[in-house]
Amino acid sequence: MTQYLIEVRVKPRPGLLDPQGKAIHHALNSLGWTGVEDVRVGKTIYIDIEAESADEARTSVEEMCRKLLANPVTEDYEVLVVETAEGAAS
Amino acid sequence: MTQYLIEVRVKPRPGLLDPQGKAIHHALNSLGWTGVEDVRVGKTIYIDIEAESADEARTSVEEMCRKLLANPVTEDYEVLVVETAEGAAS
Amino acid sequence: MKVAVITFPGSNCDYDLYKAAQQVGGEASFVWHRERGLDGFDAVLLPGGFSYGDYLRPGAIARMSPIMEDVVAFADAGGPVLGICNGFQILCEAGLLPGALVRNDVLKFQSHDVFLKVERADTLFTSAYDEGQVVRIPIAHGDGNYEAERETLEMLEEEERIVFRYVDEHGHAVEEANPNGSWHNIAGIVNEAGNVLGMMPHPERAMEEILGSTDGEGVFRSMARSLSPAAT
Amino acid sequence: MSKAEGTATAPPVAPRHGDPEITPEIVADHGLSEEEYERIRSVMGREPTFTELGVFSAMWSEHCGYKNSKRLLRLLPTRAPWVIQGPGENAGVIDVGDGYALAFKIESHNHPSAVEPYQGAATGVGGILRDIFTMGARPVAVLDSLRFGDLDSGRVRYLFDGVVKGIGDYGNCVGLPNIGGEVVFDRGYEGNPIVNAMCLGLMKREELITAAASGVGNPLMAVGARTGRDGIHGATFASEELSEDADESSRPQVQVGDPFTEKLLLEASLELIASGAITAIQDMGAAGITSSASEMAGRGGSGVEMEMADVPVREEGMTPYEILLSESQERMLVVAEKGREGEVHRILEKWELEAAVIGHVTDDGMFRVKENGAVVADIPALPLTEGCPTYEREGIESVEVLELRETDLSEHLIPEGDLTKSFLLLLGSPNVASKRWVYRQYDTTVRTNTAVKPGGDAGVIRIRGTKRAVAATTDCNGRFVYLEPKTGAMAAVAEAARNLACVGAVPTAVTNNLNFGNPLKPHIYYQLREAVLGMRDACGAFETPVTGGNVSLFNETDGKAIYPTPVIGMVGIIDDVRWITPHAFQKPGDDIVLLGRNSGELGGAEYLYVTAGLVAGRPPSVDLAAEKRLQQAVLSMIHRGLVSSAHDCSHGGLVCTLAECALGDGEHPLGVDAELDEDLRPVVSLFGESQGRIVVSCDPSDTDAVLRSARRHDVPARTVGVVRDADDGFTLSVRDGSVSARLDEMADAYFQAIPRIMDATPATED
Ligand SMILES: Nc1ncnc2c1ncn2[C@@H]1O[C@H](COP(=O)(O)OP(=O)(O)O)[C@@H](O)[C@H]1O
Ligand SMILES: [Mg+2]
Repeated sequence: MTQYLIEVRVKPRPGLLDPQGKAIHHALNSLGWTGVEDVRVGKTIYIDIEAESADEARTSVEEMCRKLLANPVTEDYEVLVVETAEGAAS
Repeated sequence: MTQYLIEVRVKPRPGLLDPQGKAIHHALNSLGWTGVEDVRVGKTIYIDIEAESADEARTSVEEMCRKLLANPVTEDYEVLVVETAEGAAS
Repeated sequence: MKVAVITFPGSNCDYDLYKAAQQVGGEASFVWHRERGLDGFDAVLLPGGFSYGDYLRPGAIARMSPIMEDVVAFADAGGPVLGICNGFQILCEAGLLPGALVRNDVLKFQSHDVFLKVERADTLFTSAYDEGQVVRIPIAHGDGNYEAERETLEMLEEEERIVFRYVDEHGHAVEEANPNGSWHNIAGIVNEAGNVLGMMPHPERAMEEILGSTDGEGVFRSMARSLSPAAT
Repeated sequence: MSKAEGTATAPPVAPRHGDPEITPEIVADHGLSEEEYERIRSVMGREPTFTELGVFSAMWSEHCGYKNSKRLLRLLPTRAPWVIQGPGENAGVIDVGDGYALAFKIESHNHPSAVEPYQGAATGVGGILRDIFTMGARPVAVLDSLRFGDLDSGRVRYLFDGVVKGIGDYGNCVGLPNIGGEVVFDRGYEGNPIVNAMCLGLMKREELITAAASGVGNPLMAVGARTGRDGIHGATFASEELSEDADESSRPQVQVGDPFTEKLLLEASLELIASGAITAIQDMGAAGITSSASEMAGRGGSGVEMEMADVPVREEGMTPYEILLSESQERMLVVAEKGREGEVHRILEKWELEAAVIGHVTDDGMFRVKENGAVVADIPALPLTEGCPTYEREGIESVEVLELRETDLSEHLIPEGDLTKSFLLLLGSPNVASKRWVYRQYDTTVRTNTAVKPGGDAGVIRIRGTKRAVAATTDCNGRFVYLEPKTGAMAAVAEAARNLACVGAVPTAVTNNLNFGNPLKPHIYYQLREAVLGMRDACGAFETPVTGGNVSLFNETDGKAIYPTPVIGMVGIIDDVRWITPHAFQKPGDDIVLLGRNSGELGGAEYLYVTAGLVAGRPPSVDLAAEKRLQQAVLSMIHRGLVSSAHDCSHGGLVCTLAECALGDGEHPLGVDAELDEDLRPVVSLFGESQGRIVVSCDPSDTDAVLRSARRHDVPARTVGVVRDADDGFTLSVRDGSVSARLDEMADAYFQAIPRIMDATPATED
């Protein structure tokens, strides 16, 4: 068993209103950062998981996404295997 | 002026509690993913910004972080220049 | 007592505070967050609600409002500032109070009455209470979990700056009485000088029998008493 | 009016480049029948353009056009001296005295919530709030009426969890107290949840404003959020041509709510109305700009002309079709007074809201849409809003239901195991158990007017500066309606009125939400018709006219319809806040008096569902006259200060009602020692759900007065026991049986049932 750090990046789906991004964008503009064209907010979930292989780790996290971590209707997600206990990986 | 896509990754500071991460960890375990050792939840803010250079873009976003985007008491942050209108960058 | 109730976009307890101040004989006026200047006011109230929708972090965007410069100046000059719920969050974001309020540990909005112990009856916000008095006041928040670095937390205890604590009926600060996971059951704290109070519970919602409790009135009567002896 | 009808046909409009040919397929894809399409052609006097077809399909949809329900709705009583605004506006309005008027309305978001529970429910709340403040009223409270499948399914828990969070987050952020509602769990709603939200708003009578476009030349302004590609209907294959970029993902199936923007809209709208700078304002709800603009034109008997290029959009390259049909949230359409646009802009700018002039009011009765100057739609407004064909369908009761109703329940009369077990089982059934897990996620005290919070028989909001208060409740037992639609609907109205009477309010008016299956099926249309007839009779008997509501049809999954669920939202008036009465027992030593009679009915009872998974039998009968007498009796007792508590008897039968009176909100439980000598089987006595019963408690010195008052109102009444200390426990004995339990085990069953399920097992999406 090796330990993997997996990153799940969850983003609001394109076309959907992102009220939080909108509010931050508005705030940045009124604070004088006029160069800001758009702001979107997503969440990133960092998971330490024990698995036989990077693939196994990825597969189970992908299932977690479908079941729990991401909302298929409003969010897109991406699963990245960032590093193993031994160091950086795919 | 070029357009840059900047990614701000905001994470709960180590040591401070992360109720969301804790809850997800608990949920995953009780759904049978016993291999999960730890879960932390952060947010990622995607900013499209007009700037003269990648460095300029980075600098102003770093200022946004200090002023608004992250709370130094509870959060750490990291600023990544992901891509320019022309394509991937540092 | 002339009090300013600051209204931010998304504030929704501003009117309740306005009424509370009036009930104790105060003279209240709303100050829109884009206005400037707080001259002539004896106290400043930051209301509860969801300024800017609590987007990004509760209070994070509101604290950038123009009026906040004046609030900070007002506080630095020793003027009394009371922040309730979102107001407390704004005060922390603005650095007028230490620490931060993060998501309730239960991850659910908590709306119900709680018991609070008045740990300090010698502040200008609590003089109408007895030290150790247990009061019943509603809470309604999703981010009331008080957080700070260890040193800060210990300093707060050391300097006795914890004014309200969540307790059970009998005044014990037990875990079951803690609705949000706040460190040491913190419900409200003051700044070092004692002129800035932030609290999550809503005393302005406990001012009349018909609303279920009058225990919150003490906060406003205390202020009225110390700011305009004539008023009460 | 006459002018509008005068323009029988529409001037020619050149087809817009890129729009698809109109083929029978496209027409069908727009949910229009051949007859309806013919009707459109005769209205237009020509073939409609693609854009025009989209507009018709939206306005003549079930949601906006009430094709299958309008004729039935006409049967409902809608008038009374205190009704200021009946059906036809954004919300109904009644007079509540002291110069105040109450606007109230219920609306459904069933389908969106089934797709995405959190956003679906949240945007449902947003929509109903806008219906209230566009009348000029300040929203003061919300209620939510919810139904889901059984909680043993992970998907159901996911829906339940998300819907509650969505309703909470939205209402909490806007700053409205939730004062009540219902939550029902039954396999009949599996996969097809019901999410109905009700809102109450207060205003000074003179502040009432209605949504009729008037004043030729007055500018039409789009206010609030930008228009995106949210919830656009229309044929999917046609959608390819809809937008320059054919990226499907940019056409989301759900709308995302922004309660923060809603709060700004609310404040800005009330300020606009007060300023007098506007003549009309309406929510861009279902069918967006299309319905708001055409309804305004229709109501005003005038016309409108709009330029799509001037509509603030969220995305590039949106076509007129998309802009007209978008259902993006938190948008309003405002008719400003010509020359006062500046004022309007100033107010909106203060609230940091966007606004754009997108057109103006005309006098030619046409609904005209331009794109960069070129006309793309030109439709007679009145036929568009009023001309939707309406249908009377065939209705036949299903044999299946008929058989269920005739089921012989005698075998269930013999309790398997002991009665106390069944009692605790019932107390812990999510349908009977405390809904605290739900309403503790809702702000109930903001605005400092909440006199009775969720948990009682009805929520109560006091009217500051007066002695008065308004009470509100939502009710419906879908099982009863399923088993016998007319009786069930009457029961829903009766229970609502009873709940109001119990808190000390005089039942005054009704809004309703008809949640049904597919009305094209005879047995569903039968349910719909019978339910409306039941509502008509009951609302007539209680003098509670229907001032509005909403219809949600086609609530089916895999051809299986939900229970017919006509949710009744009823409001009542309390002239003196001192009359407000709690449902829980107040002090040991008080006598417990039962008003009304158990008619020995077990049909449709929760007991059958919990012990045998059965929904069968004849639902409890409803004697409207007796109900009315009962409500008047309890009201006069309350007004005379005779009773310490009053609680309506419903889910779980008398024993559960007594348990609720004993437990209260859990803080100061009290004991009960009661005996019921009815000539009925124990199960029926304890768990039967006969209508028309109220449990009151009173100081022994008042008991005689209470009994006499009941007699004077010709209401059966008898003392059934006394309130005791919690330590004395809870006992109710009936003929050949008894139930007795400790308060702590009861409290555990009652308060922990839902938390135990929801907090233990994570709610997953599949
Ligand atoms: N079940 C009903 N009973 C009485 N009136 C109804 C019912 N359903 C809808 N109405 C009325 O029809 C009008 C249009 O309904 P609806 O389209 O739901 O309003 P909105 O456009 O605000 O959603 C409203 O005035 C509403 O009150
Ligand atoms: Mg509407």
